[in-house]
Amino acid sequence: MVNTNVFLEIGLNHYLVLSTVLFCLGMIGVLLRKNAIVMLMSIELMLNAVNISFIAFGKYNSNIDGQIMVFFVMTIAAAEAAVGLALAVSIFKRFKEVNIRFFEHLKG
Amino acid sequence: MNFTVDMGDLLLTSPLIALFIASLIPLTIKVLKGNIEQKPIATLTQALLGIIAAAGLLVSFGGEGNTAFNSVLVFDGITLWTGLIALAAGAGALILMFENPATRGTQFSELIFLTLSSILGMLILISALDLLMIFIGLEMMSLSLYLMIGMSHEQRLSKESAFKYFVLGSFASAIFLFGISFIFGSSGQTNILQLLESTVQLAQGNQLFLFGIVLVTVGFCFKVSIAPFHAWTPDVYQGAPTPHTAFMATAVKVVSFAAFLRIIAMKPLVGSESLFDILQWLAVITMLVGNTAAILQNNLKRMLAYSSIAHSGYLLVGLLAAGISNNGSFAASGVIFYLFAYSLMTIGSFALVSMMEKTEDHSLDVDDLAGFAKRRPALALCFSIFMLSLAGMPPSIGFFSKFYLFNAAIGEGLIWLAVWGVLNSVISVYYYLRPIVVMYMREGDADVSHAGHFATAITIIVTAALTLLLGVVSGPLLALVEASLV
Amino acid sequence: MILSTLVFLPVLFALILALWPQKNMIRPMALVFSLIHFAVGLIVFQDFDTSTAQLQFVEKHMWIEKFGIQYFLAMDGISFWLVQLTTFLAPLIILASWNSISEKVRGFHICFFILQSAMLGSFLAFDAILFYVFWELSLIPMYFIVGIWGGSRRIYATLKFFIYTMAGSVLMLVAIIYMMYLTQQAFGQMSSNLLDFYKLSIPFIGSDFFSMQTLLFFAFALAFAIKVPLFPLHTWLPDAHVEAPTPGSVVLAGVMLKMGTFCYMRWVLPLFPEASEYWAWIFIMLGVIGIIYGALVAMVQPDIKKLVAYSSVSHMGYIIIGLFVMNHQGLQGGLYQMLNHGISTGALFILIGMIYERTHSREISQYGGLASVLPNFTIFFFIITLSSIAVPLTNGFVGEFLILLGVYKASPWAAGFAVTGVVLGAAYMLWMFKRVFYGEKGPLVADEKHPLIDLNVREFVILVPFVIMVFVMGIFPNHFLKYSEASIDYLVKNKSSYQLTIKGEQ
Amino acid sequence: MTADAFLFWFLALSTVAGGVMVVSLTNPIYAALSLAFTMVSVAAVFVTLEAFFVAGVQLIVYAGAVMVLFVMVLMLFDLKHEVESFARGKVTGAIKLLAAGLLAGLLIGAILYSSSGELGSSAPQAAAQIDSTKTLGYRLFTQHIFAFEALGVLLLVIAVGVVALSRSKGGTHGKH
Amino acid sequence: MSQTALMSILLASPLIGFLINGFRRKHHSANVSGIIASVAVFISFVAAVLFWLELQGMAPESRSILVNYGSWMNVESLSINFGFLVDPLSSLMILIITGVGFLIHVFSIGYMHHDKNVAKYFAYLNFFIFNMLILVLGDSLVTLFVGWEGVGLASYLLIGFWFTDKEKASAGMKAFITNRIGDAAFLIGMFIFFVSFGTLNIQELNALAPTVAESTWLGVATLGTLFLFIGATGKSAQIPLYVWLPDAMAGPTPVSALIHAATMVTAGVYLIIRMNPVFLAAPNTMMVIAIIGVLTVVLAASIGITQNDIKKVLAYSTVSQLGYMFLACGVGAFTAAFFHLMTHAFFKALMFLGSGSVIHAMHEEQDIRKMGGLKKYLPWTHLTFMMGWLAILGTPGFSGFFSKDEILWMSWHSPLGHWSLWALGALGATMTAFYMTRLMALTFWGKSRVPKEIHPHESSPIMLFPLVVLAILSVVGGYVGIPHVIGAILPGHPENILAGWLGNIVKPIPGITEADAAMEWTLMGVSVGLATISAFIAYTLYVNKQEAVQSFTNKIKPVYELVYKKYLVDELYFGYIINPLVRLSENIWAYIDVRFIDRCTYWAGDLMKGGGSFVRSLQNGNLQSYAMYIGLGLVLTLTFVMMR
Repeated sequence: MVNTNVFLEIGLNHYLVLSTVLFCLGMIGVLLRKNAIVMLMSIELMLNAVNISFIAFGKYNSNIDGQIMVFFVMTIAAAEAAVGLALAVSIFKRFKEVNIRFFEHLKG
Repeated sequence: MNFTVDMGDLLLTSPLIALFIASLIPLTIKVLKGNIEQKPIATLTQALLGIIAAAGLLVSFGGEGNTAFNSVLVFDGITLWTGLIALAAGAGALILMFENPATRGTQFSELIFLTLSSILGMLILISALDLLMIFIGLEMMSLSLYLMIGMSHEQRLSKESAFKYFVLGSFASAIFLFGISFIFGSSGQTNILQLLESTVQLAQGNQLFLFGIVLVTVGFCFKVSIAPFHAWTPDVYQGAPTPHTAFMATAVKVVSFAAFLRIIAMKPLVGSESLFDILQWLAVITMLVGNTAAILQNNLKRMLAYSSIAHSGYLLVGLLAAGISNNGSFAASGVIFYLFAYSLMTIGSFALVSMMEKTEDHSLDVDDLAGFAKRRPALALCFSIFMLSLAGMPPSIGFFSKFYLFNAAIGEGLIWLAVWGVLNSVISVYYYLRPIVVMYMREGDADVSHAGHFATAITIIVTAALTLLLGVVSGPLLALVEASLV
Repeated sequence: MILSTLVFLPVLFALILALWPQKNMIRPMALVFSLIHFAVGLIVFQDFDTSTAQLQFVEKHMWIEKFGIQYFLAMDGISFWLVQLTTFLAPLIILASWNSISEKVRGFHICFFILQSAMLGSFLAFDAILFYVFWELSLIPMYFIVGIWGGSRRIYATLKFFIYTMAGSVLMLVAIIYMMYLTQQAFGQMSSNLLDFYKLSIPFIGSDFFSMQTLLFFAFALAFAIKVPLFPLHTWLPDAHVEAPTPGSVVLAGVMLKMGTFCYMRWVLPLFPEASEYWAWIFIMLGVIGIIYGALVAMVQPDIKKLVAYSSVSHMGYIIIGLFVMNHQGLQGGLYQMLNHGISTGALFILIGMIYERTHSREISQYGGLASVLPNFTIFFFIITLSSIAVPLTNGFVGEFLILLGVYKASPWAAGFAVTGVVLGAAYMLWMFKRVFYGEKGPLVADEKHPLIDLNVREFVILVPFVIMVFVMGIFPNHFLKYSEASIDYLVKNKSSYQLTIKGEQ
Repeated sequence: MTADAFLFWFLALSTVAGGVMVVSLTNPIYAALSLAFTMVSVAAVFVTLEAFFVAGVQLIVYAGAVMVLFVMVLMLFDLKHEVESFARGKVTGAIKLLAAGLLAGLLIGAILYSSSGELGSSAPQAAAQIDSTKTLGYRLFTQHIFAFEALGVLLLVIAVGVVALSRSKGGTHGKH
Repeated sequence: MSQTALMSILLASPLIGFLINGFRRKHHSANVSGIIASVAVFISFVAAVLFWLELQGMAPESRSILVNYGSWMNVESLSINFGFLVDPLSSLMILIITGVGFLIHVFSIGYMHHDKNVAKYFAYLNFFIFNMLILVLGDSLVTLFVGWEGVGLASYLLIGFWFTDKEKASAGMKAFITNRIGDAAFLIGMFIFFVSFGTLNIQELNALAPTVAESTWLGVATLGTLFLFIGATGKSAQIPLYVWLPDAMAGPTPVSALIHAATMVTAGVYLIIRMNPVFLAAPNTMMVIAIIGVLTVVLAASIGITQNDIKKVLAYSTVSQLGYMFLACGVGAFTAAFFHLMTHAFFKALMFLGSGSVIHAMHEEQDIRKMGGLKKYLPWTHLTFMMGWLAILGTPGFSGFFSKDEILWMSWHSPLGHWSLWALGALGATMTAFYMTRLMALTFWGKSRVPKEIHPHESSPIMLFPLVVLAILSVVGGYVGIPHVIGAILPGHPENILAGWLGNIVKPIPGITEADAAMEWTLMGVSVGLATISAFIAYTLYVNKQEAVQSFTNKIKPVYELVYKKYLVDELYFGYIINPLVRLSENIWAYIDVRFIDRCTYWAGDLMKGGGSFVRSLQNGNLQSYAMYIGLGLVLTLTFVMMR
């Protein structure tokens, strides 16, 4: 029964696990992708994961603040995306390259 | 849910409003003049006036522990003091920007705008009582900073460092946010004051809440560069224009620690023994990492970056003492005093680095200081004072701040951390003395880049004098801070 | 106010020198200043009460209320002569630097005066934090003196000196803070007043190394042992001495090393009576090893200055064993030996500096037959050598005799081993003397192009006070011993209940 | 199997699949498209959680604006076809994967462990399902008014800053 | 004149002489410097005589004058005064010192005539006299020690007087350091006494020590006296610390006469006599002293036979004669020891001065193989030297006879003595006769072997005058201590004046029996006979049959070489003590200091640097690595939190 319950009765945990999986996927992207733009995308993925958990918590706690959080996070994520892409563009203009491997001048 | 915005809220937030308005003035003038920069000195003056106004308002209305906007913001002692330090450090950084080749000239108004916005974010961060507000403040501070670094006249390293800083910062932000969501989810609250009521049993039994706290802590550890979350620090500090580095090393660090302190010092919030233990270990590692790596650095800014990491380690000790203390105000005041002292010395050191940079892409090595004492004895003396003070030699402020910090730590039984801290400060002596060795004991022709560094020079001398003298009279100062924290 | 004046007058001098416009006036002014300082130091003779162990000339003001940190200066019999020694050496050192410091003259004198201030402060401070401030502060000017005006390996030497010394003292800071908390426990109010520290009774369990008193004892003792320096922590000393300029070596040997031994008397012995008695054997053993080891290593040094540096290790070993036997003769002798060492080793370094100025070499093998070329110099050197090897009627004998007697009373074996230092001391000093001054003329001495010139008036003026002190202290030791008698007596008789009081207070 | 459950599993699958594609596809354009797909899926997840307003915002802001930005930037760069998507280094790669996996494991463990507590049991209550958008707006302009204003400032900062950044030219030394 | 003033004059006079000559050391006139110095010593001599007269005027039991100049060191129970004691013993001693000293000063005027540092020389001599007086007069062991080290210092300076010669400088150093070994032991001895008796005052020690019975074989008194005796072996050149004395002949010859024959080297004997009650309380020490003394007698005498340097022969003779004094002390015959000290001072000073005269005449040639037949060139020197020779041989009637014979007799007769001691002593006397006769024969008698370029000439009167005075003293000096048995047969039955004079100072040997006159005569006859035979053989061999000597030495070459090379003791010391010590020092410097302690320091530094470079290697510039650290840190933190 437990097994079927897990599949059939969708609860908070399901959403949270989904969120976590997505978060870690985003993290893998940040850690492993060599393309800077894709790294930015992965960060967006992580933020989206956070949003899922906020909404889920909000819903299961009957707390509307979860959605408000998401509202703010989304806006800030958009702002971050803008800044990130602007930086990426300016870097691309300078280096003609977005492979992260070429940005290792500062080290040691 | 009755809610009104009243005059009290506005008065309390008036420093923020003033800062925002001040940040817009140069930009507005530039737009009205048809996209032509006004004289940098005018821009600087406006910005400094804005900072002074903000500081004045902060002193006038803040510091009483009043909350604004339905307990979203609080203006207590921590806000007041760290706000003042941040404002002062920001002012110092602005002066450096005014005269640094990588930042002066075109787009100075935009730079000033971003700097003041960053400070605005800081003020929000240190006054925030809501995790959401903390996040917004953090982001406002950081995003402005990324942009500031990115728009440096130096094109290679600063871009790289801006991008690194951005990606890692966002990464840490995501972790931080995930932590907030766990806290929110497990407690239904984001307001720290309300969290306090329920944290004790939450921290005991609820793994999710604990994890949330850990994630938030990691986010802060990233910002204050606690090992192993420190790795961005040397690269960013080195790559960013020196005034920005100074800004990051002081203002950013101060406010991050202040917010960290706000969370940590609320004992129930970190009721977890295990988190406390791991933070001790992080402090230990951080001190060691910062100090040992700094020994091998040639680049002056990078060395100072590692030293900044080491100082974060010391500060974390104080923070932990504040965290477990029943009388939190003592250790907390120690931390704040240390932040003040550290800012003073660091602004001064970076000011000298800034003065010596001849072009925007000039990277200054320790060896480039050779012979500096012969040409600029006063400045060399000031720099020596900063270095010795950073190393914790009496009678400078660096010694007294360390003394207060470790005193608090020993008072709370963290003797082994204090011992470790002082031993590390011995290691640090080695690299702090190196610039002095090079300046005084090697032949060379180091000099400041050109004569027009009046404001920076004054900054250096003022900070040096304060570094030297404030330590001796630090007793009343500390008492004042402590009294305001109760 | 006299003690504050004494401590901070040099800072004022340093400021005046820093701001004085004419460069060529720096030296004479510094000389006059140091003489003034010496004269001010003599004032305390008049009012010093030798009959009591109580603190005199007390100045006590609250400094940092929260921690009970006070600005507390006072003098007693233990610090009396060391203060005098410090001010006595100053004019001589400035005179000795007349030629050897040729560049950055202003900076040198500023460093020197700040150093004076720090050293006097650490002799006179009766507040732990105030003491620590002075103690650490003294490193900085010394660091510059060695580092800027030193020899070829000066940077290595000065860093070694700084880091060694600092490494020792930071643990002391932790111990001090810990003791401040102990005062809070005991008296309700935190205090770093040394008199309050004395009142503490810190638990001690001999068999338990981690008992509180033992740990605190070692934290303090380590800091001072490095400064002394005690074998095996001595290796910074030869390097620092060899690389330091003459005046730097003189201050280092003359006063700075005394800070370590002095602090054993002021801090370690009275604060941790049980621990220092229980662990005395370690220090006596290390002291004895230091005596023999220093002497043996000194014997084979090719460099005169290094030889004298190692002889310092040997001599400081005597002082340590004298202090740790904790009886009248040992302590008095130890204190006396501090003064002796200041005089004789200081003078030796000055003499070596003089010859170095003439030949620019310190290699013993390059010399020989100096006595026939520089007879006056030889006489002074010989007299100081006698003082160093403790020939009776020189100051050295009184100190060594009292120490060895005291040590014999407590530990005959230690005295037996320490006595070999008497022989070895004579061996290395006289062997060096023979190789440098006797025999055929060495390459440097015979150099026709650079004929060596005997002492000039300035050098006479420097050396004569030393020689006078050598004999005065050798023949009239009672006049010196009586100043410390009451304090030592109190220390010996009340070592486990050492509670100094302030003169005129109940 | 209820519709709810089916919907959840479907959306979860598509979200995760989109995520996996984002991190694994070599061509950044495909990755961007996968991201858009994920975002849409997330918006749908929001809908299943009855956060309709936020779902809309998600579609407009993320799937719309942000994605356009990404795609535009990618077009601007005119990247040649990339041969490999991951950074080099097998060992570090493994460590990184391990770290992420462990993190996921730890977090999921904590979530499941906590579910026995008071949170997992608290089922969504019907009473809370009043007009969420209205409540949202109300909360936003009362409780979170300051945050809202701060957000406005933040956006202004971003706007100005990004412009300044894009206009910045290097090498101005000597000029004032 | 008050005693304090007299004492001040006694002590200050040579000191002032030292200072005057010291400050005018650039002046080269031997006459002026010499006269200043001699007058200074003469004033002291007069003062000494006055003291002696004053003592004469006192009752025998209370013959002591203490002059206290005040406290020197005063720490708790330790209280040391600048106190100077004149009693029968020290009064005689200062008479010898100032008297012989004066004569030698006078001799030096002539001898050092040509030296350009003559003022310095006389300054040192006066300095020596000053210190010797302190040694003798000091009323506590510490005051005594002042003079003890002071004379060592003066000896160091005078041995190394011609310091441009490396050998001579080394000899001075050797003397001082060897003495220092003794001094270190002396210090320990003092400490032992201080800790046991709480005082270092000699008078008090003498009174206290006998009251403490020695309960073990190595009690306090034994231990303390043993250490003092080690000190004495250093100063008085006994086994094993005698090695410095032969080398000390590097100094000017009058110095050898004054310091290394007449006065300083006898300080050890003087010390023992001074503290005789303490030593008597330690029979074990006494035994050791006697054995060491008699061994030294034989050893030094045997070496003396083979030496070719006129001064070296005299030096070993001195060592040997000092051995007799210690033998006397060891058997408790302190009076005899002092008696021999006195006569030895006369005849040995005489012989040294005589040898100085010879060397002076031979233009600094000291090798007796290059002399011979000098009798005709140096008649006065020969005559006076011969008086000394007769005295040291123990020729009846001469001073040496009385003193040496008393020692030999006591070593047989005393309860502390033993027949073997007597036998060895007599053997020593025989050898003494041999080598002194050899010296006489090779130097003054026989054929001249003087190199052609040297024209020996008799010394000036100023040098001959001291010789004559000393010669007279060598002859008649013995009559102050005529032994009882001899006195009994002489007209008027002269008493042993010296024994009477020292009667209150020297404690009688416990358990001594009435002397057996017949036995004493027999032994006296045996020893005199042996000496005579031996002298005759030597005379025969070295005056007439040198070839026989040559062939004989060739036959026993290994033994001869060994003795000639002083039993290789110097080599032994250098090879097994000094050189290893130096090597050890070099090694501990190189290995412990440089390679170990410093290495540890560097190692700590390198550890830090290693840690630093590890951190730097992690800081590889790669953004994703940094993110990985964050991730790993996060995982670790979470794991840790979870585990707890």
